[in-house]
Formats: sequence, C-alpha cells, structure tokens
Amino acid sequence: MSEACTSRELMIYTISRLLKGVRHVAVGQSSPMPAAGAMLLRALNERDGRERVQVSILGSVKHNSFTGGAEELFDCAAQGRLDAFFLGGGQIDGQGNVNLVGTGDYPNNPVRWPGSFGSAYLYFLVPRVILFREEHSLRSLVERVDFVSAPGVTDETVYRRGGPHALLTNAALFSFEREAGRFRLQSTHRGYDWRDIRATTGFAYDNEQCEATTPMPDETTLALIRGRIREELRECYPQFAGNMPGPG
Amino acid sequence: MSEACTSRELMIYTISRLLKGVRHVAVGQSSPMPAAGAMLLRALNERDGRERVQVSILGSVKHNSFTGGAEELFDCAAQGRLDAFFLGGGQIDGQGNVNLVGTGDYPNNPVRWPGSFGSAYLYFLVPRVILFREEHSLRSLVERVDFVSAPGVTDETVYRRGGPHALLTNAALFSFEREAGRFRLQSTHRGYDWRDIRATTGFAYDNEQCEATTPMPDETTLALIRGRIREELRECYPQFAGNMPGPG
Amino acid sequence: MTDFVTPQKMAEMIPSGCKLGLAPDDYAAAPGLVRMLIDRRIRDLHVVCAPIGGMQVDMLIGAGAVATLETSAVSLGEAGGAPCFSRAVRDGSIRLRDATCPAVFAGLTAAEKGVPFMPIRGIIGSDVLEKRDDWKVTSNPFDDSEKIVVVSAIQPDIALFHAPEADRFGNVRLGRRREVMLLAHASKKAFVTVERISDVSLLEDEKMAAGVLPAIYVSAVAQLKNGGWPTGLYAEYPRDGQEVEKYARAARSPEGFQTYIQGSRSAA
Amino acid sequence: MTDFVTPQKMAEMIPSGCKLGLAPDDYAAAPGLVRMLIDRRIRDLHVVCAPIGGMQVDMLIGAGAVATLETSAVSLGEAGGAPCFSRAVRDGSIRLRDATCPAVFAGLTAAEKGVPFMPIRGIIGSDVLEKRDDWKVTSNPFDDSEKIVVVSAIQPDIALFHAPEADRFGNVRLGRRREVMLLAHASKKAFVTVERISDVSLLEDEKMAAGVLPAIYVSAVAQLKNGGWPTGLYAEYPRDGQEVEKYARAARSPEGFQTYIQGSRSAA
Repeated sequence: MSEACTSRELMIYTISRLLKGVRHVAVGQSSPMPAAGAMLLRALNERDGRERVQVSILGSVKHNSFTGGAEELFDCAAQGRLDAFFLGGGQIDGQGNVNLVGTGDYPNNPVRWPGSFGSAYLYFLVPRVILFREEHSLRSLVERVDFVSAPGVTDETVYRRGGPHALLTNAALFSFEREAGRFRLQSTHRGYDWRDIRATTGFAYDNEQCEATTPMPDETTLALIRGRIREELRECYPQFAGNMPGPG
Repeated sequence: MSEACTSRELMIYTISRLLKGVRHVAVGQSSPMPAAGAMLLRALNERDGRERVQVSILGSVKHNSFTGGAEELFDCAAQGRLDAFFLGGGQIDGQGNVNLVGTGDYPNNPVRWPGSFGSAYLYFLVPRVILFREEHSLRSLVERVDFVSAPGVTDETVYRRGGPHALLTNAALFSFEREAGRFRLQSTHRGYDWRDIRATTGFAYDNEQCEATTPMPDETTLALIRGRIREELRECYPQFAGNMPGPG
Repeated sequence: MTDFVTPQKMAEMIPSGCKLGLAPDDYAAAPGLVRMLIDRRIRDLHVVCAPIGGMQVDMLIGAGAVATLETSAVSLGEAGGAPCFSRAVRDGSIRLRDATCPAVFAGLTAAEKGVPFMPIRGIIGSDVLEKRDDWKVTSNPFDDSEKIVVVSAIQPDIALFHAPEADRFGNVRLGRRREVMLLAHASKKAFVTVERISDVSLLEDEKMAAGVLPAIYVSAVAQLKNGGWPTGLYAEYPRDGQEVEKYARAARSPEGFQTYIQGSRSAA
Repeated sequence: MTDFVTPQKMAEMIPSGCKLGLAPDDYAAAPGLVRMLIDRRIRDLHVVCAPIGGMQVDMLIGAGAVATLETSAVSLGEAGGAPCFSRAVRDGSIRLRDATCPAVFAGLTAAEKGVPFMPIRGIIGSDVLEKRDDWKVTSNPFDDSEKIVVVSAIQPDIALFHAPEADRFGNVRLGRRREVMLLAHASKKAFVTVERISDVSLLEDEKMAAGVLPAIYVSAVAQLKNGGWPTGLYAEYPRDGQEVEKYARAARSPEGFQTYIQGSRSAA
C-alpha cells in the first residue's frame, strides 16, 4: 500500500478533471500544480486512448508547442486555439476578480506581488480559466480585491469569450456561474466540510451547505502522478518535483 | 578593347551612383537593374575600402539579410533601417505619382499591370526612393497618372519621411525637388540631348535645357558589372543575366 | 489534430465559396493541386494573396474559379504580366480588392492577434485606399493632428501552401518565410503540401524550431513531390522559367489557356 | 555595422537615463554585465521588461539604478518575490508602470511596425488600465459598439540580452525566443552578450536562419561565457536555483543586498 494521497496530489488530480475535454491547455510561469494537472490529463488520455491533449508549459523546452516566442501564447488565445489556462492571485473575490499586484493602495502597496502577467488579457480570451490558489483563507478569498488585475465579468460593449470556470484551493472546489457573476461551491476536499469553507471564505457564494466531497485519484492515477508526471515536472520545477512523494 | 557600354550597363552604373552613401538598400521583385546597381555599389565600396553596404534582394536566398519573412522589409523601413528602395511604374507623372495598376478607369482598366506591391507604403518611409523606368516616352512619363498607386507628395497631417529622390530612364536622369514637388533634369544619356527629353516627357520639369551628359562607367567598373555582378544576378534573374555582355 | 491525406483528398476538402489564402509564388499552393481544384470545378473563391499572386492565381482566374481577388499584385515574374488576370480585370469578371503588401500583412497580423483592425503608416493619397471600404482614415488616438490608416483583419478560411517538409506530428518547416507562418496563424485552417514527411519531430532540433509551424495550426498535410513545379520552392529548387513562359504564351487567349490546362494535366 | 567589444566596454556604452529593454530571465541581460552597470553607478534608467523581469531587474532596483519600471511582473520564480522591487514599491522610490504581458508585446509590435499605437483585446475593467496614461479606450473604427484598448508604441533606446551565439558578422541566434527578436526589432539598438562567436555565418544554414537576428539590428556584441549565470540560458543551461535562493535571502534587507553584490563580484 502506497503513501496516502497528499493535498497537492488531490489538487493535481482535480485540475486534470477540470480540464476534461480540452484540446490545448497552456500553463504560465511558476505554476507547478497546474502544469502537473495538465500533464496528468495528457497522460490519462494517452493511457485510455482518448483525444490527444496539447500541453504548452511556458518556460519549458520539452513541453512547448510554440515556436513564435512568448507572444504566441497570447496570439493563440486570441485566435481561439487555446481552451484552458490558469490564474492564481494574491486575492480573488466573489465576482471572480483577480489581484496579482498587491494589498492596500496602488502604487505604494505595503505588500507587493510580482504583477499582473498576462491575466488582464487571457481572462477575456480563454474559454476555461481555472483559478488556482492553494491558500484558502479570509486573506486570499476576499469580498473585494484591493486591485483588479483582471476582472471576472464584463459588460457587452467589450469583446469577451473567456473567463473564470472554477476556483480550486487546498480545501474546496467552486464553479463560476457567468450569468450570475458568482461562485458556487461544488465540493469540499477530504478533511473539510461546508462550515470550514464558509468560515474561511471572504465572499458570498451559492450552495453554501454543499455536502459533496472532492473525488480522490485511484491507485493507478496516483502512481502516474508519482512516476511520469513527477519526472516531466523536473525540467521546469526541480524543487517542487523533488518534494513530491515518489520512487527515489 | 571590350564591347562598348550598353544602355543597361549605363543605367546600372547610374543607379550605383544614386545610391552613394546608403548603408542598406533593398530591391523588390522583378527588378534586375536596380539589383545590379545595388550589387555594384556594394562591390565598388568593397574594392575601395569604403563603408559596407547591406543589399537585400527580395526573393533571393543568398542576398537576403532578412529572417522574418516578407513583412520584415516593411517593418525595417518603418524603423528607419532602410535607406533606399526602387519603384517602377507603368506611368509616372510630374508630381512624382506612380501608377502600377493600369491605364484608363479602375477597376476595369483596359490595360492592367500587376498591381501596387508595397509602393503605397515604402514611398512614405524610405528616404531615398529611386524611380526607375526604362521606357522614356509620352506614354510612360505623363502629366497625370490614371491611378495613383503611391503619391509623390503629401500634406503635413500625414507622417512621411520618404519619397522620390530621382527618376532614371534609358534616356535621362532627373532629380526630384520635394519642396517644389517637381522633377529637375540632371543629365541626358549619351545619344540623347535635352530636346529629345523634352519631346518624350509628358510632364513639366525644371532645367529643361540641361546640357550635362550622364557619366559613363570606366573600364574596370564595366568589367565588374560583366563579371561579378552578372554572376550575382544569376540566382534571381537568370534570363536577364544571360542576356548581359560578359565572358562565357 | 493534423490529418494526413492525399493531394486529391486535400483538393476535395477545399469548398467552393471559401476565403482562400495563398502564399507568394515560390511557396504558393502547389500548381498540381491547383489543377485538381480546377478539375473539380471549384467556384466563387475569395482569394487572398499574401501578399502577391503568380501563376497559381492566374490559373484559378482563367478557370473561372475566382469571385473576389484581394492582392497587392499578380505577376508571372520574368515571364511578364498575368494574362488571365488582366483579361478578367477588363471583363469585370472578378471583384477586385487591390491592396499594398504591408496592408495585407497588417490585416493578417490583426487576425493573428485577434484584433479587428491594425493601424498602418503611409497609403494616404493612394487611390488604392479610395477603393477599399474595409480600410479607413482615422486619427492617431495619442495625437489628433496625425491622420493614419486602419485596415480590417483578414482571416482566410483556409491557408494553402507548399513547403519543403512536415513531420509525422503535423509540424511544418517554413524556414525564414515568416509571412507564410503569419498567413497560417491568421487563417482558420492551414492545408499544406510538402516534398517529404519526416519521422523525427521538426521541433526536436532547437536550432531549427524557430522556422517550424507547429501542428496546432496545421489541419491537413499531403505529400506532393516536386509540388512546386513549375513555380519553384524557395531554397529548395528554382522555378522552371521555360514552363512558366510556355504558360504565359498559351494563356494569352482563353482557348490557349484551356489547351494548356488540359495538355499539361498528365505532366502534373 | 556591429561592433565587437568587451563586456566592460558594453557596460560603458549604456548611458544613465536611457530606456533599457530587457528580455525575460532566461535570456535577460547577463547578470555579470548588470553587475558592471551597478559598479559604474548607472542611474535613472527607464527599464522596460519584455514582458517580465527577474533577478537582473531586482538587482538594478536594489542598486538604485532604476527611475521608471515598465513591466508585467517582477519575480524570482521558484525563489519567490523580488525583494528589492517590493521594497522600492513600498518606498515609492521607483515610478511604476504596471502592464500586462500582451500589452507590452503590442507596444513593442507598434514600434517594430513603425506605428504610433496598437489595438489590443481584453484589459478593460482592469485597474492596470486605469493607471496608464499611455493606454486609452477607444472604439473599433469598423464597429462603434465595441470598445477596445489602444496602447502606445514602446521603443527602447537599447535592448540588452544574453544569447547562445553570434557570428563574426554580427548575426545572433535566438532560436524560437521570438519575443527577444521583437524586442530587438523595436529598439533603436541591440547590445548582446553571447556564449560564443562563430566564424561561419549563422545565415548560411537555411534551416537555422529563421531563428537568427540579422546584424542590421545588432549594434554591439560581447563574448561572456556562462553569462547567463545564475538565471540560466534557455535551451543551453538551467538556472542555478541555489544561487538565486541565496540572492533572494540576502536581498531581503538593503544591507544583505549590498553584501551579496560586493561578495559575489569576484564570482562573476
């Protein structure tokens, strides 16, 4: 019997489930778990003879289908050739707004994060944007972000075909309802119930008293994560891969 | 004693003179004489230890400093990295307007030429545009072109740093006076005098009674044209090169 | 994602009425494939030349396959003017959208970047601008005193071209012919005929990868050896000038054109 | 056209007050060269990150060399946030022009194409837009009902980056890192440090040429072996994660930063 599924492994598996059906998924800088989730979907589809998934990892030499430089990702999204992408966020609010810049007042934010990266663009053009934030707390999931790097919803004078699809943390999974502009609790991870989520989420959302539990990977999927996926991650995320459970 | 300088060789030599001082000259499709003139300047500068001339021949593999596709020529011009270019024209008029589309009324022109190529753009952005038209006649050099592919002059609401520099035919050389928006006769080629030019030019120009004769290439320059330049031309213009005088 | 098909099948996959983007002569649709399109009596094409056309375009026009032609020029190069094109212009049998090369690139770049328009310098004062209802003069939003042209995005349904090499994953090597890459990025689909198909991924060699069109843009690949004949294939083999001359002479009359097309079919 | 110089000379050729364009981390200015800029007390730089910055940018900020920073992000990757950057933001000692990656590319593309602005989708509703006076919301000239952002051209005075290889003619191989090509096209000059200098022209091999920046854009080349240390060089060698971690820890305090810069000088 192998070591039990870790919280990170559950998130990696959940990401692979959220990506089901995509043909092309891209993963930005500094995103080892989203990268692992995309790689896992690719591996599972290969194993099960389902459709081929194109995975484009920014910063990778091996897992990179682009040849036109970093701008190709954005062009590709604009052309409708990219189905899914990930955004993090120091703060995420109940309207799906994302803050990657910092807390407090701009420009002299007392806490400053790296910056908005491509969020203000990709959020409009990629159909399935998965919000990913490990920390589930009143600090990270707020009523209203201090700075909008990328807005969750937009009026009809602006071209938009993309936006938030789901929000995944280390405690729960939400879906995003675009019409309503609100999140809906889908499931809580093992070890958490709906009260924990309510107590640690700073914004209002639907289906508060959700009783569903996030599905866990089976043994063979877990073995895939600990074997092939861990190896594939090493190129771009040697430290992260080194800290994962796995052989050797 | 070698064969006397042909009319084409005189034009090639004259082009090299008109290009003096340029660092980068590009030559469009179907332009063997401009290509030869640019190559000649490059060869003469090499011989005499003068500044290196970058020659970019569109359609060439060997004489091509671009790596970004056909659009790089236009970008390069817009960036100010291109000093000289050539335009032909089924019709050229006294204001420097160029017609590469056809005679009579558009769109069903009774005589249709290939089209405007990049003229409507490069004429604005390349400082030294040399108009080149072998045929010197009332048909080609007209008072007013039937269709303006590219205008010779522009008002100050439009960005323009380029424009006509000279007009070279098989009979004469004109300069263009940008302030006045008019041509000025500079010299007539051997075998023509100013009366011939006046009688075969459809537009008004300055210095009508010009007595200067277009300088001829010396023997060593002629040998360079018939040797190295003819060889360099073969790649893109095998027929033209084959019809030039030269060894073998 | 990329289908590997026969040239015949590829010709069948191009429907009448579509917007067809063609690369310049020495990377353009394989003339043999163009002949297949003519054989199946394709009609009502909106041909976009990126940015100029040659013998392939002239053949399509001669065969009555073209409704609209968007181009900066059509020419047979050293063999002179394009005879079917000139005739169609006189007859008014095609709808013309004359352009200038960088404006075609700007329109394709707009499609590549997913924006509805691109600004472009120059052009103002040209009659080309007067004839285009999809180009406009506007002012620079950061300097009202400057007039500037904007052109609409150009998104072909299908980009069709001939290239040296694909791999079995659908990646296609274009080398430094970046305008062909631009055309493929801008188009909904790319159909590519190639000289050869490599078993090894063309992306494996990092030095070469920059010149490779990734498979995500390539809908179909067909192998067609010497497919560039007679117009040539850049950096691979030159044009067959005599054959293009022969075409130019024949196509001076509609009858001559028909005879050429029928007579040369077997050679294709 | 291209000058071949020592890294020291190249550092001297970059004046205080210039607009300096930097490629991302794994192709960015060689950290050793950045240290030479710091040693000669360069000041008042307007740094443009194309489109994000890493340790190099953090070092320049820490040394007080940066007046204005235009970027989509500054990060040390796996080593976390950029400490000198965060401190300078809090102190208000740099003027910030926050951006989003594709808007930086759009601004560089405008400069590459010689137009004053470029349209770009998205961004509306982002506070990034609110803070930029060189971006505007306008309407699509072909459809008044659509609002769209336009960004100004970005033309750095000097693009500075580290690449695997140049040839003795001044051509530089960038491979598929096309955003570095864009940065060089958009900038007035490009200064490049390289691992090695080839005697054979990099344009000779047609398969490789697509990934080569032609010498016409390259003002100066300096050889600097292992110049990418410790941030790495794409497709050549990885980052030295321990060293970047060491920097990240040291730079948490201004004193620690000074000690790191002085202590590591000999290693460069």
